[in-house]
Amino acid sequence: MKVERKCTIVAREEMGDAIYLVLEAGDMVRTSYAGPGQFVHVKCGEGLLLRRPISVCSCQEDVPNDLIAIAFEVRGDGTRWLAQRKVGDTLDVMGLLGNGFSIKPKGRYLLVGGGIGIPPMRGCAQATEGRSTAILGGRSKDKIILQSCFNDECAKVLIATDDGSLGHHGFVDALVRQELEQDKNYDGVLACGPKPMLRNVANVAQEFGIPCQVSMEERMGCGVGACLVCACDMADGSRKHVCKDGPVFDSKEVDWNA
Amino acid sequence: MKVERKCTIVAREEMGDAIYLVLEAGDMVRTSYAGPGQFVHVKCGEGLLLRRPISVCSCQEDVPNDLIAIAFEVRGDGTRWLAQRKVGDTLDVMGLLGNGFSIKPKGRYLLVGGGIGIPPMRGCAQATEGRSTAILGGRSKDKIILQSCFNDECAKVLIATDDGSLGHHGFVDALVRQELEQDKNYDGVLACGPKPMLRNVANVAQEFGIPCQVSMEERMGCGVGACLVCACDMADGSRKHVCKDGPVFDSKEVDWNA
Amino acid sequence: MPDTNVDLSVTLAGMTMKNPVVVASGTFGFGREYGQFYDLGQLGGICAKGLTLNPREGNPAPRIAETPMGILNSVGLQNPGVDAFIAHELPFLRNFDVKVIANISGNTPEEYGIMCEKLAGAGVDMIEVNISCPNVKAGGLAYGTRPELAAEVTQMAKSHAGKVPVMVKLSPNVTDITLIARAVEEAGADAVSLINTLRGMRIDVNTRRPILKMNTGGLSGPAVLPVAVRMVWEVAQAVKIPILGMGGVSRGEDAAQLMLAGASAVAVGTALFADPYAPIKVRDELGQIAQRQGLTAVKELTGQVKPW
Amino acid sequence: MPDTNVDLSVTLAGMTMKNPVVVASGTFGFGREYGQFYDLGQLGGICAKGLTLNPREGNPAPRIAETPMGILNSVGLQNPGVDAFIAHELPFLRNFDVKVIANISGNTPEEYGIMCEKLAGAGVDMIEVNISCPNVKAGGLAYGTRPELAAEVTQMAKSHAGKVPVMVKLSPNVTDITLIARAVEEAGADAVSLINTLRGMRIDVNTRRPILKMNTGGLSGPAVLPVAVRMVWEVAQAVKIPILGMGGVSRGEDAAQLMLAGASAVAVGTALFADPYAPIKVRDELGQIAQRQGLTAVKELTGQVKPW
Ligand SMILES: Cc1cc2nc3c(=O)[nH]c(=O)nc-3n(C[C@H](O)[C@H](O)[C@H](O)COP(=O)(O)OP(=O)(O)OC[C@H]3O[C@@H](n4cnc5c(N)ncnc54)[C@H](O)[C@@H]3O)c2cc1C
Ligand SMILES: Cc1cc2nc3c(=O)[nH]c(=O)nc-3n(C[C@H](O)[C@H](O)[C@H](O)COP(=O)(O)OP(=O)(O)OC[C@H]3O[C@@H](n4cnc5c(N)ncnc54)[C@H](O)[C@@H]3O)c2cc1C
Ligand SMILES: Cc1cc2nc3c(=O)[nH]c(=O)nc-3n(C[C@H](O)[C@H](O)[C@H](O)COP(=O)(O)O)c2cc1C
Ligand SMILES: Cc1cc2nc3c(=O)[nH]c(=O)nc-3n(C[C@H](O)[C@H](O)[C@H](O)COP(=O)(O)O)c2cc1C
Ligand code: FES
Ligand code: FES
Repeated sequence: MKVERKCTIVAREEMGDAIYLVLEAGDMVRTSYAGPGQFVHVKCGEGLLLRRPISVCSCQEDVPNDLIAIAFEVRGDGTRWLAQRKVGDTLDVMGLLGNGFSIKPKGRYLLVGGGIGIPPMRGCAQATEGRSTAILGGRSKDKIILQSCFNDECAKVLIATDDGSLGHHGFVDALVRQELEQDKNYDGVLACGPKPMLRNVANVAQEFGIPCQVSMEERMGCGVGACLVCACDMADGSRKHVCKDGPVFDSKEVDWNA
Repeated sequence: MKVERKCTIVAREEMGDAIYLVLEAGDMVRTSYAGPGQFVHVKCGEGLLLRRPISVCSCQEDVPNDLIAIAFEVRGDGTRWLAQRKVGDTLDVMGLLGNGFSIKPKGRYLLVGGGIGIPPMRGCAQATEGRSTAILGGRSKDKIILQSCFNDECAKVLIATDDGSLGHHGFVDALVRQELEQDKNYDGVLACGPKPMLRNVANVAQEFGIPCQVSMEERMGCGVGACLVCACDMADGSRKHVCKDGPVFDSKEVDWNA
Repeated sequence: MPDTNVDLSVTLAGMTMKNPVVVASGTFGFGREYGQFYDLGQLGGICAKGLTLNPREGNPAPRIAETPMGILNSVGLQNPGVDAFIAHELPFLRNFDVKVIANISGNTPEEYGIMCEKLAGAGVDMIEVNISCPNVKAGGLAYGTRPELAAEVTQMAKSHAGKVPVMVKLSPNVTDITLIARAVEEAGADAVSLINTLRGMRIDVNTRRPILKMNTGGLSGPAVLPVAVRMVWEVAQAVKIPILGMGGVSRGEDAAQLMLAGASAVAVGTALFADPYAPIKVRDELGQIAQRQGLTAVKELTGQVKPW
Repeated sequence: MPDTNVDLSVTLAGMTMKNPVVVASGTFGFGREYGQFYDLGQLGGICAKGLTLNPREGNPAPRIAETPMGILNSVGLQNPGVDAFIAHELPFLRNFDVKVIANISGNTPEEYGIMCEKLAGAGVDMIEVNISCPNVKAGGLAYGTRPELAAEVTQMAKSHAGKVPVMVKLSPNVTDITLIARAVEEAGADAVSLINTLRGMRIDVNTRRPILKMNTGGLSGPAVLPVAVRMVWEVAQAVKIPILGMGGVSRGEDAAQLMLAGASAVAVGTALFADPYAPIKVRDELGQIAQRQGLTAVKELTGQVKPW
């Protein structure tokens, strides 16, 4: 049986504009982990009806409580409420939900994270045990969070910023192209970030004939596949659902013109 | 200019089923005190639109902050929220609102409080500086709160309980009758409590030809006289408003059959 | 299980449910997802996701927006079609001791007829005829807002549903809901359910775009509860057929209000999104309210409001 | 005063206000009470408490109930009558640099006419014709729900209001609000205001009594905002006359939504009860939103929603 749990915040850190929280999550990881890229559905106070979906940054089974880390930016009422929680407060969390990235045993991937899409890639870095390359992008250098973790957990880390304040001056897809040109041995590209970035990354991967998985966002209701609000248009004209069929999709499945 | 203020809770006590709070209220008493029997209009959290009216139990000018005490019982969502506040929390309070009891200089009154209508009579006891008699009633002895204060601040204190667990076994109006028979020198009866009690007290006062003022309750919106929702039917067929014209009315004005 | 001695069972148009709490159509899919949280047999009934004759992909996203104590949705009847429901979903639902109510929307009265025939044949416990879905331009709105059209659809459904009771779901976006309720009662409806969603809109002030891709959508959740209570009360006075009340129920007290106003059973929808266990909690709290009031059965609440 | 350089002034049917924030009729009395909290000149306009030809005591209490993010009221037009308003209240309001909008309800078209004549003679800035108050059985509801009656009242009002602009206040309790809006536009209305309250009910489950002594009442507050935005948007597309938008506004963003949907100005009502300063805050936040968007004037928001 799936459950919704009260999770205690055991650590909280501010990283630039992002808030990073570590939660004690009972047996949530043990019972529902299905690869990096899943999300949790978090109740943000009594005043807001809808839960907010937040990707898992990293998670681990632990005793007595599994641990999950999330990172988010304040975008509106819900994330504002969440940002005000303190260590020791409890959150009402449903999870782990959805399908994560599929990773081959011993696979080696190009991990692409943009802005607040960076944290979810950390789970991919950990799952691929140092074999992957991370390409992290953001508007400016303060948006590049968790860089030292990626340094530890990846074979290589490349950075791009829109304003050139760190690493490559420009978008991540340029670095993806550069990396795929140099190295033909990736098993795939895994990406999380704003939709225009995902589209560009997917295009580059397709050019190089390399599989690409992307984590999509859509406004959600139930978070479990029952209400059908979180539709994502597929290339074949059908509609899948981000919460249940995703959030991770094969980039070729997605209708990028929707 | 009237204002709404953030008031810090500086003391909190549980008295039977009632919660007693002391608030630091800036210059609220200095600027808007108009006799005992006024009320404050308290915001009970973000989730509830309407403020809750609570009578002032006692208040005093003080430096730097005036102090007001209120006492209430949990009746629903708002008072439940209020009951959970702790010392150091702040409340959003409008006040002091409405018209209190009119008290003649050197007047000597019979103060009648029933249940959670007891606390507001304390302000009357203090204003009449030990000259008054208090008659306090409730369902059972744990409903008779603040008794020691009334002992200190009144010439005499009589108690009635519905179940006979303290004092007279029966209703307060029997004690009012008894007291008015024995002592013809009261300047009036001042009463606060449930409407049936007020009606009975008003009837007894009328029998004895002695002026009676009662504190009425009605569901409120604005609390200041603008929205006209808190109508109280008058004997002459008109409608007055509890928040602005009251909460204290001359008992002869009130239509007791409404 | 509720910790009271109160009899929770209710009967709605001849269909007896073990408790009066149903889940609202479109908020619970076909039960598979929330079935991972609890035994579906704990519910009184399940109104399945709205079906159409042919499969539909529904409207483009975003399909949901949050409003004060409410949500707007514009799903637009995404569903696999009535045949797929009968082949794949109904057998799954039949694993549980729960009443199954199919919810249908058609583009023409004939489509309603065909669907009723199929569903009656497949043995659903009740058919809920949605004449009120405000999201589909073709027909949806019109049937629910005009008495004569509502009656036509009802007749067609009844004449094809055999012994399966037909419940017509009413739209709140009307001047006088009792006119529609009376029309469907006269046309033979066995029950009515209400309210469907109120039409609303939310605009992102920064992008200046409506949040929903369809611009407007249906409002549900606690915000609409007082409208639902009022309409159930009005309809209860206007018709003799039983009522499934819904709209904003998230706690036992809300359900009790709808029952007192005249509902024989209640549905819980939007509240699920905040709390997957909401229907179970509503059921338990309803039992507690009945017990506190000294009732032996929850059904004693129905219609017992004492107007001034 | 707002700390922005944005021009806040707006014009509604020829009446220019220093800012677009008006207080909604019935929630602000005749200004005396909230005038103890701040200078009434900070507001764009004041819709005074609804007036009738003769004084009225309104409905019995309780007249208010709380609902999720909303309230129900059943005040029922308690007021001292139009003559007393002109004699005692209007002179007080004239002390402030604020537009005064009288709000009137009649039992017959003739009564509307008489009131308009008196108010125009007394020199109010605008007359808001309430054809939608759901609380008064005599006439109130019917005018607002039938286009031909709404038009009749509008014509009568216009022909007695002289140069004073007439704004007709629409009820949301209708199947199609654009029909009424078009009817009153054709009948000569200079503006429309919307929405009035949605009809609702709340029941005390313990006493089994409706909380309101009138059983039902009008729903207002944040709960209704999405319905208000939708209706303002629909009406803006249906008519050319300007719109005063209201229903659930409690912050600048809400006001911006109504303006983007098509309102030239907005009214704040129920939000006052939680926060007496709500209209001032709405004004300031609206200015900030306009400034953030790089506008030079708040009025640039009106009607600028970009539907999908
Ligand atoms: C699968 C998934 C994973 C996500 N992971 C992260 C993450 O790791 N870190 C992070 O900062 N953000 C993440 N987001 C985005 C995050 O959900 C939104 O920023 C958040 O919901 C905004 O809520 P709010 O109340 O602050 O904003 P508001 O704008 O006030 O929210 C109003 C409503 O819109 C919804 N909404 C607004 N923006 C989005 C959005 N971009 N996606 C989905 N719903 C939205 C809200 O959930 C809410 O229902 C993720 C979204 C999805 C779908
Ligand atoms: C002038 C005045 C003075 C009061 N003084 C006190 C006091 O000193 N101590 C005390 O315990 N109570 C007092 N009350 C009653 C108190 O206001 C209610 O118990 C309280 O509002 C209940 O709120 P709730 O959210 O807990 O209940 P709910 O039933 O959830 O409240 C729902 C709505 O109804 C209103 N309401 C419910 N009961 C009453 C009531 N009896 N009177 C007015 N509004 C009501 C609430 O304010 C709220 O708007 C006073 C009431 C008035 C009018
Ligand atoms: C996401 C969503 C989808 C819905 N889909 C349907 C549907 O397919 N058929 C239908 O009759 N009602 C549908 N409804 C309306 C609900 O069944 C219900 O009438 C309404 O939401 C009010 O109840 P609530 O406030 O408890 O949600 C839907 C509601 C929501 C929120
Ligand atoms: C207590 C109260 C009294 C009202 N009285 C009137 C009235 O006299 N005339 C009128 O046209 N509208 C009246 N209304 C409706 C409001 O003017 C407004 O249309 C409605 O409340 C929606 O706005 P809000 O959500 O900001 O309150 C009243 C509303 C309330 C809450
Ligand atoms: S959020 Fe309900 S189906 Fe995805
Ligand atoms: S509460 Fe508004 S007039 Fe009394």
